[in-house]
Amino acid sequence: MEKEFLAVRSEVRLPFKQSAGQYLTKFLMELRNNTRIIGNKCPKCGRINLPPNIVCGWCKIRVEDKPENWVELSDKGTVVTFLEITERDTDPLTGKLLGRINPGAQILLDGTEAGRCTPLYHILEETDIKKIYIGMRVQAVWRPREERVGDLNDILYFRTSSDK
Amino acid sequence: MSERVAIVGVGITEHKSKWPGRSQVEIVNEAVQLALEDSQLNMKDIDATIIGNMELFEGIYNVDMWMTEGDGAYLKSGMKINTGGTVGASTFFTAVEHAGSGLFNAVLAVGWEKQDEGSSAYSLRTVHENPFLTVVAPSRAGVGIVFNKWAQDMLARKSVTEEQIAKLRVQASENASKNPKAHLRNILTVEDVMNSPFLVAPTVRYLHICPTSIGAVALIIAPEERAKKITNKPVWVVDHVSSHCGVDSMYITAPAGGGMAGPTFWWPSVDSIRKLYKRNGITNPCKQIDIFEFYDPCAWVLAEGFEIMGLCEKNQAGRLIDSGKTRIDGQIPINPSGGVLCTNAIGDSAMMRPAQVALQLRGDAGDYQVHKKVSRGVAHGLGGDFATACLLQNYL
Amino acid sequence: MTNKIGELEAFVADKPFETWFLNYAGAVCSEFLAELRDNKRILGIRCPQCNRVLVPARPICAMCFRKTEGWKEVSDSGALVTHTTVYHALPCQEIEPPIIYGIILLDGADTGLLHLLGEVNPKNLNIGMRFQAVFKEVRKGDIRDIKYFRPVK
Amino acid sequence: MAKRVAIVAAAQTKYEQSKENLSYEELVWEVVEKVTQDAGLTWADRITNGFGIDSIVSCSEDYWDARVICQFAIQRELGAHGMPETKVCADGANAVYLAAIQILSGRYDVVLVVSHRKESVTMRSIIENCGLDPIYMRPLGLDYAVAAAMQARRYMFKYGINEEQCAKVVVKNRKNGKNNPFAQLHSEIAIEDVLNSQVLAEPIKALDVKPISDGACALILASEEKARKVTAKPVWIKGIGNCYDLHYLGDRDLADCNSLEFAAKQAYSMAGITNPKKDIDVAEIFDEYSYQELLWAEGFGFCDRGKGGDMIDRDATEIGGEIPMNPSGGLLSGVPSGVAGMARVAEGFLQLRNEAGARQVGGARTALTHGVTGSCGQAHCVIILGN
Repeated sequence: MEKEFLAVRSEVRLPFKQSAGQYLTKFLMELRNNTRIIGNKCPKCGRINLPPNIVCGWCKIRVEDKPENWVELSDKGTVVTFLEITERDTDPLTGKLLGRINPGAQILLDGTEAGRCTPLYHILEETDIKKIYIGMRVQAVWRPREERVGDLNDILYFRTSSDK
Repeated sequence: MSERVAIVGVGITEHKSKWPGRSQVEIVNEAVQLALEDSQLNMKDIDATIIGNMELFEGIYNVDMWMTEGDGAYLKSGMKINTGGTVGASTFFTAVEHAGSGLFNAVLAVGWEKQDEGSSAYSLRTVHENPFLTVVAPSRAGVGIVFNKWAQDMLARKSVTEEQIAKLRVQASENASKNPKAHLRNILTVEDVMNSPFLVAPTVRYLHICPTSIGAVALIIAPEERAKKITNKPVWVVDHVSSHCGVDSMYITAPAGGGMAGPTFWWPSVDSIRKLYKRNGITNPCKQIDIFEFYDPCAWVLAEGFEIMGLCEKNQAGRLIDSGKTRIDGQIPINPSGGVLCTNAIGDSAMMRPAQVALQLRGDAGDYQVHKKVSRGVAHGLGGDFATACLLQNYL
Repeated sequence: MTNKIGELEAFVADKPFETWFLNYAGAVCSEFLAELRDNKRILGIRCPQCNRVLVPARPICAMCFRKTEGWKEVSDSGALVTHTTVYHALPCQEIEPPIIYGIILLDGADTGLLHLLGEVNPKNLNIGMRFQAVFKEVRKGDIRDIKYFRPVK
Repeated sequence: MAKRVAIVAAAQTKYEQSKENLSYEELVWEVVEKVTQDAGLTWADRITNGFGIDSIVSCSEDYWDARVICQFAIQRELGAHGMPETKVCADGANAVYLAAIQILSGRYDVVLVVSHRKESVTMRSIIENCGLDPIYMRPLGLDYAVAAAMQARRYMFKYGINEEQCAKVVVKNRKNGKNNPFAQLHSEIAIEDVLNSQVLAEPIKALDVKPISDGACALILASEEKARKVTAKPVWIKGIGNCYDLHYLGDRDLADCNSLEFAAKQAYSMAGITNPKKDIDVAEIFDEYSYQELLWAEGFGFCDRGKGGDMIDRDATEIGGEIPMNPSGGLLSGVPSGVAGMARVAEGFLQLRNEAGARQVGGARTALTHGVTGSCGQAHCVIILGN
């Protein structure tokens, strides 16, 4: 007789409250209230944290809450990397498909330099991956004020733009 | 190290994708028994047990507690380590440090994963997820997204072609077919690889990516005097280095792999390999190192690894692949075990690298023993923005 | 940008971690659980070194680091080693409070079995009291195939 | 020990019921910034001459942060760029243990140790349920508190300890906690308050359990040579020991604590301690539940088996008593689990530097600190400090 192997199935539903903390909350409030993307700049090396963070990972020092350390970044930029995930994940408990399917891209916002500012990761309006290329110019499309809740989805997506 | 230490026992279980007949305790126990047999030690001779595992994959909080039912830790010292993809290496290093502290005679390190026990894809995506910043479709593709960035970069600077990557994957499959403990052991063709569907377009295909495996690795590590008594084939752990990138927000940049440090995900590998070479006077790795085990979750990463480890000039990875030098019978054999590409039980993957180097340096690798004479090897580990490297020798 | 760091009321997201796990019992534990289901029998297994009978059965004697071998049926009743009564709901337990847990040393076993206690007033619980297993009607090969232990009448 | 290892600085946040306004990053940076400034040290890659932190040991649990490899979220705050970092998934005392091992091994000279936890963000019972074996114990729905209650019951039965004695532990520790600016709870309570508090799992009542708490703790350890360069008051790690017991709750007699005795024996023998009653001046021990301070005291050899209750009855563990225990107020005054063992070491450090303020034990020269991982004290870690 074939030996029978048993298993115990369990479902874990762990409630979890994640705090955005001070620096990220400020970033999210700017998104929601003013459609502005802000970062903070290390007073020592000048690199920009996006989203803003309490520490500069390079210099290992605190980036203080001083007006000169806050920078407003453009909502236009250039595609650095792009991708299309061909298989979406499902919710492990319900089996429902998750997430949006648009191609994603890492976008270096205007006025920042590669290696000096974290690129922003977002999805693109363009769904045909063959039309996307590195160096492509894009611009944020914001949700209307009443739909903005203070998360990165307050930007609907980045639209291909013709300006250089 | 104030005290020199050596690997004196290696235990590797079979690896497969489903293993309903075994509990985690039994799989861990098997690896430990194999390592004890290999070193001809008894559990009584072991005085500390270091455990490595990604607990959210199987869902056991403080899993070292339950594992005492199979790892022999009862009334012994020990702790549990988790550093992500590198957990096996970090666990091994922790055991090495224990053995080198002068407080222990023999230390056991165990790493395992049983990925049929949970949704590791769901768990894994929490690494990058911040509820305020998540816009990308959460996906089983997981870190495949990272490799896309890696691949696009290599293609842009003409280091490799997709065909060369496929050749590399075929080479890994040929190596794994000779390794009885490997998970994927079927030999692939270049067409198989090039025709497999995309996981992440436009570069990463299913056959570029490592499998999700079940299995365990155990190593026994002992300080010098003890090691010499235990075995006549000790493998000395000469040095170990690890490094984080640690400059970017994981949330936003990680999905695409690469932020302020430029290529976030290979910077730590570059940094740790560079430091390892520098600390040990290695200026010409092709000549000074005989064998490499590189942590290759994706074929593109392995190709990049050739450059990172200094085995070829920048942008020459493709030519090195074509030359055949990295094959089992080549001059600079890399991943003769088949690598992570063919066997990936995450908690043991980074411990498998030094384990495989140790087997090669002892001459005990059987069918996949490299043809050249080997006495010095490098084992690498990778996970998230962290990487590890260690130098092993079969002489002092 | 007048919002001052340190004085903001931070945004907080309620985002549960929700997933499933399927933990395999392995060869020895599967046999123990199947025996509960099929024959309402509680099996122990012996350690060849210390000769203890482990209940519930486990593949390895953790004390001796020896593979266990040799099944031995133990009694479905035994003496209470310790107990507790929980007066609030437990998130991982469906039954309503009070929920009573106990460890019972079954006759013939050398280790205690952890389980729920039932049909007993918590006020009357005493260490050493005799308890007997009550099996569920529908059994699935799970430690919960024993509904609870009740006082031996 | 061939080499000597010292603690050169310690930092704790104030422990609070909820730190909802801070992210993990901000919570961790608070202690990392403070401990590096206190030690006058920075990371080894930030300086051109001299030395700095060359290894990081973090201590957290993926379950509590609901994130796989949760320490990846705090790499910048740990100063991990270009650095080795190892996460210990256990009580914080084990992270201190590993840091000491790393220095003893000669591989590293200066190690930063950091632990954080927010207990307020999730549900403790579910996580602890997941810490029990998934085949035989977890399906029964219990958590560590239920297991602890069974241990308390067994301990009381076997050695005649009573609930009043346990309550006295709470009263003493809450009184001590009043003098600890880091402690969460600053109010004194009476024995009746404890005895009349809501019964959670008999015999454990609401006030017998440590409160839900958020916070972080950090230490810097250094080799003797480096320690002497940064501080005139190093606190030496004299002995370390840790040990596992059996997992399944029915396998061991819960009234005993074999693994603690073993861990203590290791630490004592390293530290050259032959008579702990006499040689230890102050003990900071893991009192997640009130009965544990009594039971662990026995395991440490502070009194004979079953005599933990006598110690509290004759006020031996008060500040000024034979062996003052938890002058900081202990876990019962509010410290998150996981951070707790590291916080015990930090408190021991302050005692031996004579910097413990109103909770100072006069003339303390040797301190015992302690952490527990798992249910019913399955794994213990003991660290002996000396000045």
